[in-house]
Amino acid sequence: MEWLQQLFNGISLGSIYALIALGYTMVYGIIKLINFVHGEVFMIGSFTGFYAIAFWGLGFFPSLVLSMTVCAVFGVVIERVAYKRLRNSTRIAALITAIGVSLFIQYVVIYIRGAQPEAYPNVLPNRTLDIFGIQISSQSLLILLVSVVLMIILQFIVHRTKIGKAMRAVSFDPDAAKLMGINVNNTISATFAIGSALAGAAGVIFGVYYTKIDPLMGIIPGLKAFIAAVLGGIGIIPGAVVGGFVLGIVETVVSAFGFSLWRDAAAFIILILILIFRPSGIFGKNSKEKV
Amino acid sequence: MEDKPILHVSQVGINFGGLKAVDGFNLKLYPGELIGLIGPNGAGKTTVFNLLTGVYTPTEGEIMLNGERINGLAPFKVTRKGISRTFQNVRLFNEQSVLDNVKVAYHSLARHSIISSIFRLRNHFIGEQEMEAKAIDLLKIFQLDKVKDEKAKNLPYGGQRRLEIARALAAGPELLLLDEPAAGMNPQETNDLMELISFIREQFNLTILLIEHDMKLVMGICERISVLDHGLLIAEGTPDEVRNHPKVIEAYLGEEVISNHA
Amino acid sequence: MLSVEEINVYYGNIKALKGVSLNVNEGEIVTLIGANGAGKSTLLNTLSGLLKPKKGKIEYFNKSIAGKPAQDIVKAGISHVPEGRRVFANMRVEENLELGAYLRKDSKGIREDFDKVFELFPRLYERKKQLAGTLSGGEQQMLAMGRALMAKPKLLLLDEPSMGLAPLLVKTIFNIIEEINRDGTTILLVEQNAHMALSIATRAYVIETGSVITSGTAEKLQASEEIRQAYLGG
Amino acid sequence: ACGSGDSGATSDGGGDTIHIGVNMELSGAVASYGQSDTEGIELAVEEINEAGGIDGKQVKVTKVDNKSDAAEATNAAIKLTSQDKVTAIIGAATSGNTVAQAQIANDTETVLLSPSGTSPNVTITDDGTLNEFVFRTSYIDPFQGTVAANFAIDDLGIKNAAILADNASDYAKGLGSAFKETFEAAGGTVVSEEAYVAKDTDFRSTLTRIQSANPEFIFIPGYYEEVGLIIKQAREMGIDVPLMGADGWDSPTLVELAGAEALNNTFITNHYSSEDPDETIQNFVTKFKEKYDGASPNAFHALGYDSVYLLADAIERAGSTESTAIKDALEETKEIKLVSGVVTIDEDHNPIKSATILEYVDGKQVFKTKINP
Amino acid sequence: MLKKVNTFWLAIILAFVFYGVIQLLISTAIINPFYSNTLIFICINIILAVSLHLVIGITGQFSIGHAGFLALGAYISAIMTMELGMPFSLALVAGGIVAALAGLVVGIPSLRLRGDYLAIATLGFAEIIRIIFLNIDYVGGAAGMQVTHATTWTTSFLCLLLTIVVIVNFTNSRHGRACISIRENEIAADAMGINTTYYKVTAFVIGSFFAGIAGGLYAHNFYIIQPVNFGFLKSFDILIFVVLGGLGSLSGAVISAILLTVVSTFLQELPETRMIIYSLVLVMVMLYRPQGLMGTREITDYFGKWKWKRIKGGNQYGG
Ligand SMILES: Nc1ncnc2c1ncn2[C@@H]1O[C@H](COP(=O)(O)OP(=O)(O)OP(=O)(O)O)[C@@H](O)[C@H]1O
Ligand SMILES: Nc1ncnc2c1ncn2[C@@H]1O[C@H](COP(=O)(O)OP(=O)(O)OP(=O)(O)O)[C@@H](O)[C@H]1O
Ligand SMILES: [Mg+2]
Ligand SMILES: [Mg+2]
Repeated sequence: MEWLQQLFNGISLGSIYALIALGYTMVYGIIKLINFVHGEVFMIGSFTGFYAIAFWGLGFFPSLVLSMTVCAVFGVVIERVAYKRLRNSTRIAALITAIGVSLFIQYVVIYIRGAQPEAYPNVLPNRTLDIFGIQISSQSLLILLVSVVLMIILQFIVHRTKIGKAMRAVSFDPDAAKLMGINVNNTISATFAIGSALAGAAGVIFGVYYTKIDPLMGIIPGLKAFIAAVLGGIGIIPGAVVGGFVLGIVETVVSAFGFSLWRDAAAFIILILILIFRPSGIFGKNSKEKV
Repeated sequence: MEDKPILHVSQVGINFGGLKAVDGFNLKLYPGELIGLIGPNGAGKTTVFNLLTGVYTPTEGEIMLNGERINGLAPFKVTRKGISRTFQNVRLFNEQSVLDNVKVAYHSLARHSIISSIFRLRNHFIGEQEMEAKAIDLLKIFQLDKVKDEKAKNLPYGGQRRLEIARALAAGPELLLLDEPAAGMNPQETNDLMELISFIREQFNLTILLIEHDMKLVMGICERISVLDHGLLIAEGTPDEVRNHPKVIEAYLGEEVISNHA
Repeated sequence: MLSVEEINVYYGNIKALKGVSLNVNEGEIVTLIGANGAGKSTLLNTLSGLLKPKKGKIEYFNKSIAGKPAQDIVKAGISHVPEGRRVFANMRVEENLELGAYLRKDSKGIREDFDKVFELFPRLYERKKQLAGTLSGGEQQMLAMGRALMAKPKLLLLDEPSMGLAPLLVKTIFNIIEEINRDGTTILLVEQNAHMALSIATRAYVIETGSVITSGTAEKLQASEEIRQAYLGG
Repeated sequence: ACGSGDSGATSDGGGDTIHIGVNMELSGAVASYGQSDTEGIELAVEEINEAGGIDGKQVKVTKVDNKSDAAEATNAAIKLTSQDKVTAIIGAATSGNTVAQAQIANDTETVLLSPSGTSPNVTITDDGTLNEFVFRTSYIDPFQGTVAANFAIDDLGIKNAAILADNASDYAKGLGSAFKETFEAAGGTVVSEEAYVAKDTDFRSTLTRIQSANPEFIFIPGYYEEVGLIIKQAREMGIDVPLMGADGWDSPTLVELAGAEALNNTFITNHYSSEDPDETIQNFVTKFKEKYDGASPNAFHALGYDSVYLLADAIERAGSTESTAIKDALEETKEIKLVSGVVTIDEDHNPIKSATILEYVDGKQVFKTKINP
Repeated sequence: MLKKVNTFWLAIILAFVFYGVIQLLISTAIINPFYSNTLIFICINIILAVSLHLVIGITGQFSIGHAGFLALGAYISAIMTMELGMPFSLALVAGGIVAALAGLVVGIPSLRLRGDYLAIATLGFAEIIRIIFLNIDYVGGAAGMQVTHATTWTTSFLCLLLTIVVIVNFTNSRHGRACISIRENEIAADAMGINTTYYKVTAFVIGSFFAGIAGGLYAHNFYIIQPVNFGFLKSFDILIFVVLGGLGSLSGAVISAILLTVVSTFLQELPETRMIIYSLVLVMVMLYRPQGLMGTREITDYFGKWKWKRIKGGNQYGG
């Protein structure tokens, strides 16, 4: 029973990672940028939700929508201000910019409100269900559901809709995409809007589920989501979700064996092992460059 | 033709997923020959080069270089054994100077160790100077010595193509593989290229295998031609034989193409 | 339908086009020939909006399109098959073609054009589910052309469509170009294969280090001794 | 107004300000602790200056950010001592970053006072020698651990306990091992010992493990940021045994994080209780709320605040800003009444003060008992 | 050839003159401890930047876990001096060697992984190293290890000089060119007979050796080492030096290490806005000079032809 419980613990942890990794992988897939700012957008989303709930008394769903909207706009602004100029530069320059922007956001927030944590109000009833002797909180079920549904929606958007095809075209060759009549700027903005809205949603859900939020909260989940995305194969939407689950379960199992201190190390070891055998992640096509 | 073949490819094949890109390919090259490999787009010509140079490992068959089996050997080892190549789409070391591009290819001919370079021992200077001198001589042949300090990416397209051949030569091959060397050149430039190829063959004692769609070039300088289609060898022989081979006309040349000399 | 007047185009500080003028009339095949690095691709890229001219006028049906974003130019009916194919390597062949019709709304017409493209290039039909990146060079060229046709252009800009193609295919491609042209598409063709290009073109421009050095009817240029020497290999 | 002072040891000889350096974690991983300490410090300095300063001299503060990084802390200490020539340094919030400055404090003979560095080796080096110029305001880790163990056995009648400690913090580890030692020595059994790493958010798998060991009591040394979540998650999972921690829990945020209900049946050892009607304490709480928009102070705020008064008291008694004099005065500190208790400095430069045990009842800290050292 | 040797020694002599002047200023207390400590910190950061430059800038292997090697060097050397009573110099070398061995291990996945996948793997290695130290009580776990001060201007300068000489000399030889060719086009490098595996691993080994040396200097300069000091944000700091300076430019890495260390040190005065200013500087530089301060150029390229170029074997593109 303990093991079943642990497995479920792992899945619920993993679904949080998956939720954040979705937006990550989305942006990565289109502009090939390891968008470190994603963690900060997530944080902004969380705080937006917090203020909406705690000070304006909005309910869960209105706050969620508000936070997604704020983050979508925020993401587009970041892209336009910080990344657009760098489209034709090396990716590593864009990465450093992303790190810079991410520090900037963290410390502007700290400057404004200090570094102390904030506790999320209880907006969603949380019932603990006892199923076959394992304790399942209704909130973790919700998160699981949300990540899977979002994954399906995203997968549909990217592969079936016109805007999705435009995104993929832009990701491969922006100039050729322009020649198809695709508005590259708008497509990239749309990508950021969607990815950031996802981060915003993740931020609110995270806040509700884990209660504690603070200006530096984006760093670790951001990193974990990045790992999850890589694990699944960066840019691949189902990969992000599976990567998130794998990571969550690995971490939980390691803790369950009593090695909680080695948890992050174990996560990385698994990551490296998987990469050695599947150098482009679990779902990544090991596409050697065609010579 | 009585010599032993320098390269002996027998029954080589490779699959990509379900696709048999090359199937039961045979080829014998004798020292000093200049052979053409032609065929429709997607026939598997570049794939043959990739198999010969170790980029892909054949799923079947055998590749013998001077009597030694080389299938599956890492590309750099194949190069050291004496095969070097150019690429269908130019692959230069863009940010390096023209001179350095060539020096890189002389790498395995030099002997000075990391230690002697780090501590600037005598060997380092001797080795580096030798490389530099050789590289400059080679660039002169290709009329690139004037631009030796330019970055490779700043060369005009024709210059890049020539540099790629020069670089391949610097690796010291017995067998040189050229993948569409005339692509993107106008007829006049192609004429110059033909002369250049003949010249280096003499100068460096090379055996050359080349892929090309420009029939003027292929028919003009190749002694024998192999024709691939759908991964299979469909014809082999002298330019005249191949030109009139019905299968080749059907699959590749089309009617009355020669009069048009594309 | 298209007239270009005195345009200058720069890459940073490098002046790649120096006061180029030309015009294309409806129904024509106009070809641009010139050595490597002459600026032919630069010109096409400017026409299709990938590059912006620093100076000069570009008019299409008497409306200025100089410096307009590429998507507006595509919408106006100019399609560009870029040098080096530029297919979307990580997408299927059919998805590439769909993207060609990105701005079109008439799903029936699109379907018809799909069939037409597959008729022109049966090889693409065989490979429609394959990722474009794993096609051979020639197959990719066909795809690039097919993709441009999906936009149903009035003016098609072709940048070295015969590069790297087997002789049979070169012939096919040129036949297709003529066919497209017969169907009412005007064509501006950049070619290294000057023989072929001049044989199907109505008029031609010769471009050298960023300037037009001569122009005229295709026959006239084919007959010129200088041109033969410089571009047709004697 | 910097005086001569060739070695940087003395300064402000006859000036009218006292220059104090604050070397804190204002950014980086533990910025929230450094910021809290600093807010406490600033409040105290403001009060002192408004009340006319120390011996009539205004206190001037130079804050330096050490980015939660030992190297930067060293750098900052060197800057404060050699550039700014401060009279004393208050900092850092955590033990490691304080240790990183200890050598410099000794070498330049500058008093270094850490508000919240609780590891024993802040004042006593690894090889057992005393850091002459280093002091602290908080009590050291083993003390609270011992107090908690005794309380669990004597007052709660616990026989077997589990420990869940923050392994990334020497504070928590120190508390955990002291608790274990005392608890086992008194006949109790530690049935499960688990650890987590600061900044974790999900403790369910570890809690599941603890749960299966069936402890009657869980000791959770750590900081409120994680502890709040641990308590919340533990209660959700149906773990309803008493939980206990130490001053690291003390923050109003803990109540918000865990929820008032989950906090029932939990205990902490602390320096003081903000509910304590004692005048010093209530005065502090009111002033703090006034200055910081109604925010409630946590233990770090109180310790930062106390550090300034501890130092001010020593300077006053020394009657000089000469650093050896201040150091001597600090060593002789006796029964000074601070927010965090009545403090006497012992020969190891650690404060001797009583620990208060508080129970959380419906989100309020309720005074339980006071244990003297 | 003789001339080349001479200019090499000339540069070395100049470097020692610079060293001597600074040393004099330090011992006469004209440079106060704050400045001399900043100088040492700058040396350490330059060593880190230059060693990572070899891996990323020259060989093109996207490694973002340099702090792991720094940690290894720091801990190993601290164990040597504090626990085993070895002399500092020996400890430095030992730190370097152990880090180099780790570089060998980390180099191996680099054979299979590319780009971002390699990046995350190297980051993972660094975190693993950090977590190992976090869990070893022998080195104090989270509380860290106290280390006596031993790093001086002299030691850090000598290490810095050694690092630069070795990496410059390596870069400007056939070996360095081989590494650059891997960065430029791995397939072509392979086809030209370069053993890409060997050179990628070599770059990792040399790079991590010097990061290890930097670790030893670091540990013995800052009194205490703790696992938290070697997190991935530290790796990012080093990465920032390299990219901000200009990928592929050694002098760029040096300049930006100096610049950022100085900026960061002086921003201590503005604790509240420090990180905001720092990150703004970072973003602005990247936006307006995405190729980095120096691009791929070397400072010597601006000096005309007479000086370093000679030492570098007449090659201006190599660095
Ligand atoms: N890595 C690969 N994965 C999948 N298919 C491949 C791969 N490499 C080549 N192919 C397929 O193998 C076939 C042969 O390709 P190849 O590049 O050898 O053709 P080619 O004869 O050189 O043609 P071209 O003249 O156009 O260059 C093509 O159909 C191509 O799609
Ligand atoms: N992105 C660029 N940056 C800088 N210079 C460029 C760039 N693209 C082209 N050039 C330069 O502009 C000039 C014209 O190039 P363009 O590609 O238009 O020539 P082209 O006539 O199409 O040649 P080709 O036959 O080789 O395709 C050349 O000198 C080229 O080096
Ligand atoms: Mg090919
Ligand atoms: Mg062109």
